[in-house]
Amino acid sequence: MEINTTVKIGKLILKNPVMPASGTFGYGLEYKNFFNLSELGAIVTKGLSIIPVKGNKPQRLIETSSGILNSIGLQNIGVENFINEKLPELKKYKIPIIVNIYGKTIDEYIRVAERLSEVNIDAIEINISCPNVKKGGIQFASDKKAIKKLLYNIKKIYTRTIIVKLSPNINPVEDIAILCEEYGADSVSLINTLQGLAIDIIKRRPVLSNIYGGLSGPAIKPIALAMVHKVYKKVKIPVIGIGGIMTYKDAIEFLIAGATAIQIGSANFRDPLTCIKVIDGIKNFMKLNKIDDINLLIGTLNY
Amino acid sequence: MEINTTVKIGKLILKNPVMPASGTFGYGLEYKNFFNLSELGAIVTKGLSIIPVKGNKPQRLIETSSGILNSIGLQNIGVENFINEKLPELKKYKIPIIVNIYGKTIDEYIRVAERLSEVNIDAIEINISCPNVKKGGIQFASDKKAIKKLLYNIKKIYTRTIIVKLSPNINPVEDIAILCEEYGADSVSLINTLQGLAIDIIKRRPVLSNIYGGLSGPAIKPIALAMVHKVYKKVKIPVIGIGGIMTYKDAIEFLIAGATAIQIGSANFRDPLTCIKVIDGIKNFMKLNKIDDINLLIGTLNY
Amino acid sequence: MIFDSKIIYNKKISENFYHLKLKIKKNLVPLPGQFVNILIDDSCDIFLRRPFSIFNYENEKLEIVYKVIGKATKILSSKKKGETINFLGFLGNSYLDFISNNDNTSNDIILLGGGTGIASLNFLCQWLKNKKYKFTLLYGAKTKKEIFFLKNFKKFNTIFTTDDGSYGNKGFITHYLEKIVNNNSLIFACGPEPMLLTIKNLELKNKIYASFESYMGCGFGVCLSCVIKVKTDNNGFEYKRVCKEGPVFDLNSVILEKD
Amino acid sequence: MIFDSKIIYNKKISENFYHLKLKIKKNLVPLPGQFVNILIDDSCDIFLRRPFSIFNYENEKLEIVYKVIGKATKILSSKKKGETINFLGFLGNSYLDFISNNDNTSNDIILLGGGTGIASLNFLCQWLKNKKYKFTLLYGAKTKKEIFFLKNFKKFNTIFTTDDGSYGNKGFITHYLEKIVNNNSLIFACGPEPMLLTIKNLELKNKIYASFESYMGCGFGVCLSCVIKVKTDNNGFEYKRVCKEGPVFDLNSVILEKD
Ligand SMILES: Cc1cc2nc3c(=O)[nH]c(=O)nc-3n(C[C@H](O)[C@H](O)[C@H](O)COP(=O)(O)OP(=O)(O)OC[C@H]3O[C@@H](n4cnc5c(N)ncnc54)[C@H](O)[C@@H]3O)c2cc1C
Ligand SMILES: Cc1cc2nc3c(=O)[nH]c(=O)nc-3n(C[C@H](O)[C@H](O)[C@H](O)COP(=O)(O)OP(=O)(O)OC[C@H]3O[C@@H](n4cnc5c(N)ncnc54)[C@H](O)[C@@H]3O)c2cc1C
Ligand SMILES: Cc1cc2nc3c(=O)[nH]c(=O)nc-3n(C[C@H](O)[C@H](O)[C@H](O)COP(=O)(O)O)c2cc1C
Ligand SMILES: Cc1cc2nc3c(=O)[nH]c(=O)nc-3n(C[C@H](O)[C@H](O)[C@H](O)COP(=O)(O)O)c2cc1C
Ligand code: FES
Ligand code: FES
Repeated sequence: MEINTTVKIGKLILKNPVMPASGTFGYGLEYKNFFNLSELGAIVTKGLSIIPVKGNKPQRLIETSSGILNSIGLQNIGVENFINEKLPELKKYKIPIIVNIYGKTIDEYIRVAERLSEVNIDAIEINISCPNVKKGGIQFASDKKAIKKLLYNIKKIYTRTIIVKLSPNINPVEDIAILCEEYGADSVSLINTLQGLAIDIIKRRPVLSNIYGGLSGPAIKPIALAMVHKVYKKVKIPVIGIGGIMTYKDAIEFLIAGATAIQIGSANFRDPLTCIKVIDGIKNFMKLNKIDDINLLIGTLNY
Repeated sequence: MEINTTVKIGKLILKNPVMPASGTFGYGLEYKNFFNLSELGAIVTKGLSIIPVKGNKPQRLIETSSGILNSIGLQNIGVENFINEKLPELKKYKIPIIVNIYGKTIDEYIRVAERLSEVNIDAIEINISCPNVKKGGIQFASDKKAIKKLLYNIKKIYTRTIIVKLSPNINPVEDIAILCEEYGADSVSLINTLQGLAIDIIKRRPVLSNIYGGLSGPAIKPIALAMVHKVYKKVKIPVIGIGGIMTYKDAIEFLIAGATAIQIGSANFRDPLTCIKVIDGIKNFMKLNKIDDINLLIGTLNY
Repeated sequence: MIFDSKIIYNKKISENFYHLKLKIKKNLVPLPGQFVNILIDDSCDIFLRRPFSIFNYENEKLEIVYKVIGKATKILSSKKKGETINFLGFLGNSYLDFISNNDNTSNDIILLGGGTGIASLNFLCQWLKNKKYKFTLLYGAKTKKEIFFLKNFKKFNTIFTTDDGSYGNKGFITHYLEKIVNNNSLIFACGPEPMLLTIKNLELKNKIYASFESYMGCGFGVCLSCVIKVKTDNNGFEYKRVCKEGPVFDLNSVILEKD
Repeated sequence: MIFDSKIIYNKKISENFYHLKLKIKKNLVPLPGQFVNILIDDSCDIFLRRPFSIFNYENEKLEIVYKVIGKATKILSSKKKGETINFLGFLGNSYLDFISNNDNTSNDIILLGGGTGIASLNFLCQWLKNKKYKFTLLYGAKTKKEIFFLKNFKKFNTIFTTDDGSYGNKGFITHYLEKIVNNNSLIFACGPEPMLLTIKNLELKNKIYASFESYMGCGFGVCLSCVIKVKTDNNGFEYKRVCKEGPVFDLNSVILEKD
């Protein structure tokens, strides 16, 4: 049986709906020892900022029940180094490159997007789960005015595909998704990590030096799936589903819930082949169940 | 070493800070075959409404990674049957009885509280994670006006301890906690379950007949702990910590984060002796670490 | 009650079916129809216990028979002799709640079982045999392969049927039920819901008691996840707990999904 | 690279210490100082892999030595001969990156190890011995009980010290380091951070390379959880990955927690 796994996100065409989630795939190249990167639907980079960022003091990560809590602090090499040192090699894989971006101020976001508009990448994913320094550290994710301004300005300078990555810590997440659609985002991706805490009971200190961290992994899958489905019902732009995906079954749950594509995060740490196994698993599932086009799965939840 | 594990929640005195979470302990009596109920800090009943409620169609529960998703639909025998059939036997155990209550309208909440004010129970825990029928199904938890009205009226008729149980689906949860404090709640307990979804990929239907369910269990512990700590920093009334507690270590994390007492939910299903084991574990921990008063642990997180 | 019991053996008895035997130290005796709720693993990955009917109990030895269908049963099948199994028991009501003393003279008792449902009926057969009741067992399976403990069941008055005729009669057991039932027959059934629905649709006048399965959160009555619809007098229904008021219910009082 | 390797044995060698030997089929050879990242369990309860230094590699057989300290190492210790272990390897840099060809003529090499840190140094000892380098191993432990593979380490030029004097010299190895070090000594260390700090505080002029441990999310450079502070030219610092740029760093370039 011929099966079609191609999906569209804005102007992007993905040959399959599976990509890594930002921050769990480095700048892509670290995985080339494990598999052929051109098999992926797309590559999503670690979050990039206008200048390099050192990140938080360790301890930055801790295992929790069926998940991990992290506060890496968005350490990255900066957009300029990415363009010079990583992009040329990444381009060789001939698959869409999505660059995750963030800033501490609206202006910083705009500057990263501007710089990226000058090079050959396919999409930007705007991470709005970041503290807005100018607003005293309130997350952009909860600041509707800031999001509007962000999108309005980025649209003017960046004309390829724009994805906004939503925070699950803001409720209701649908409202922010609707806002993004209204202000011209081509897609929304969700969820980023959920705020969490772990405590060392002997030292009576947070395990992570940054106190709070972000929870990810299979533990959060049901929460992510609910949010994806709720957003899917409210917007017309494609939704990218993220959160706790470990197997092709998880991925298909997200597709049925309404995700046009999915991202795999923490699972890559456990098994660096996860993305590839999920792609194969989806194809097998489609064959077994005689579904010849993946678009016939997307958003088909009956209730 | 003599150790003191007594804590105070409003007018309630608990000989230890451990109690079961509502909805996971029935009306208390189902556990008497497993252990002596008088060992508990208190008993918390299944959520009671003014008239008996049938609950949702099955399937009502599904296991997830390190957790469970449920949509029981608040099935209960109603406050009158509870008073007649369960309360007399429960009273024999000579420990505080906390009755969890809910309603579909503000008036229903008030009527349950009023009826309970006439009998000998020690506290009510008001579950505000319920759809407000009059407001078209919006949760009370997100409706500040409704919460004010609820508390204002209940305070007038119910003069013993009032605990408000907060929903983690509303953000920021601190705002609601502050509101409850301001309107006279003696304590807040958190968290209730997080909204989640699970999908049967063959039938393409939600696994739970109610579509969405509430996620609980160890999976949510880091999220619950973060919320408890954030609320603790903002209010003066005692906080009751709930979410994913399985062992005494988990319980102590919550105490250090700022909880004066804790509730154990889903873990009771896995091991009906969990509450007792946690009580013993806390005492041993205190002895080993030479902490002679549990109040010296509460809210001692350094950072 | 919570048990920590040593495994005497845990044997594969046919494709995907296992037979687990445990040593019981506590002074507590189960009744036919009751079940146990097993803690599968220390890891929280399998958060809930898993319920299994009692296949037999004799001389402080408890037996269950289970089919490997998912991750919990797979892990269970890897447990070895000498390891300890933690379970809650003995849970639920019993078939015996519906058998009166004069049933062994006035009635023919008919038992119908399919799939893993046969497990709880075996224990009932043993009991009926010991008490010298007259009974017939109708044992249905898809193929001969899926019939386990053939020899054991041959000891009783058993009619075998397989969907494909590879052993015993060909066809469905409900068909043979119609053939042998009489006005006095007292009927017990345990099997998949479609089988129970077919029995119900025969609209027999007899008393029929069936054992139900449902998704269980606790197994001892506190979570209210395992409920099924049971008719009430006023033409309405209420939700009853399979783990507490059940698993054995009067079949005609239960409102099945596809009713 | 991802390996699926059969266990040749997994033996208890002293209180809480185990020795695991695996059959390697792939055509890939590890270097002293490198490590593997082991998938402990199918269950997601232990979500992350766990890193372990390579204790030895010979004839397609890989060895690690580990201490049981928590849930992952406990499960690892229960694995039996014939079972398969999935791991990523061979990860990180190597001590050899800091040894030049003329070190075997011009220098005395000193190795210091404590606790499980001795594991990676053993592999280095084997290599140095094969290549006929001159070296001394300082092996420190709390008590005689915590010294493992005593016989093995006796083969090398080893000075043993125990905190309580129950074997070898009494005291800390850093004390003996001061005694034997000379201007040309090239030093390699692996052990708990307090030991490394003490060495650093001796303010020796020698080149000292130490292997670090840190909490690892991935082990292959993508999560940025395992970083430590490394000095930069401009008097500042940058975070470097223990799993990728490390685990072996120039000790004096690393800013330790309590520095
Ligand atoms: C009262 C009762 C008695 C039973 N007796 C037997 C028996 O004697 N022999 C036998 O082989 N099986 C019996 N079962 C079924 C058995 O419990 C399931 O096969 C087992 O739980 C499957 O677990 P799993 O992880 O391998 O499968 P999973 O992959 O987790 O699930 C597969 C299916 O198993 C069932 N299941 C899973 N978890 C539960 C749960 N917590 N409660 C109830 N059902 C669940 C569901 O139908 C689910 O769709 C009985 C069930 C009940 C309710
Ligand atoms: C490069 C490297 C090499 C190592 N080599 C050895 C060795 O040869 N022999 C040996 O016995 N041990 C070695 N360790 C330590 C070993 O990884 C831990 O003992 C093990 O992870 C403990 O797991 P646990 O679940 O049993 O303990 P847990 O109860 O989970 O944790 C106890 C402690 O183990 C450490 N730990 C837990 N998870 C991780 C993780 N993902 N990454 C790093 N550390 C963790 C932490 O310090 C933690 O506080 C090495 C660690 C690193 C980073
Ligand atoms: C270690 C780590 C680093 C992350 N870094 C980023 C980041 O830089 N930008 C971003 O948008 N999301 C980041 N995330 C969030 C993930 O992309 C993803 O949204 C989240 O982990 C949920 O997916 P998962 O459950 O599959 O891991 C990070 C997650 C982890 C675990
Ligand atoms: C099956 C089930 C039923 C519940 N019913 C109620 C309820 O009636 N009222 C209520 O306030 N909370 C109810 N809860 C929420 C729990 O009291 C608790 O807040 C939540 O499960 C988180 O704690 P845990 O992770 O320890 O389970 C229920 C939870 C479960 C799992
Ligand atoms: S399984 Fe919990 S009430 Fe029946
Ligand atoms: S452990 Fe992930 S980068 Fe080092």
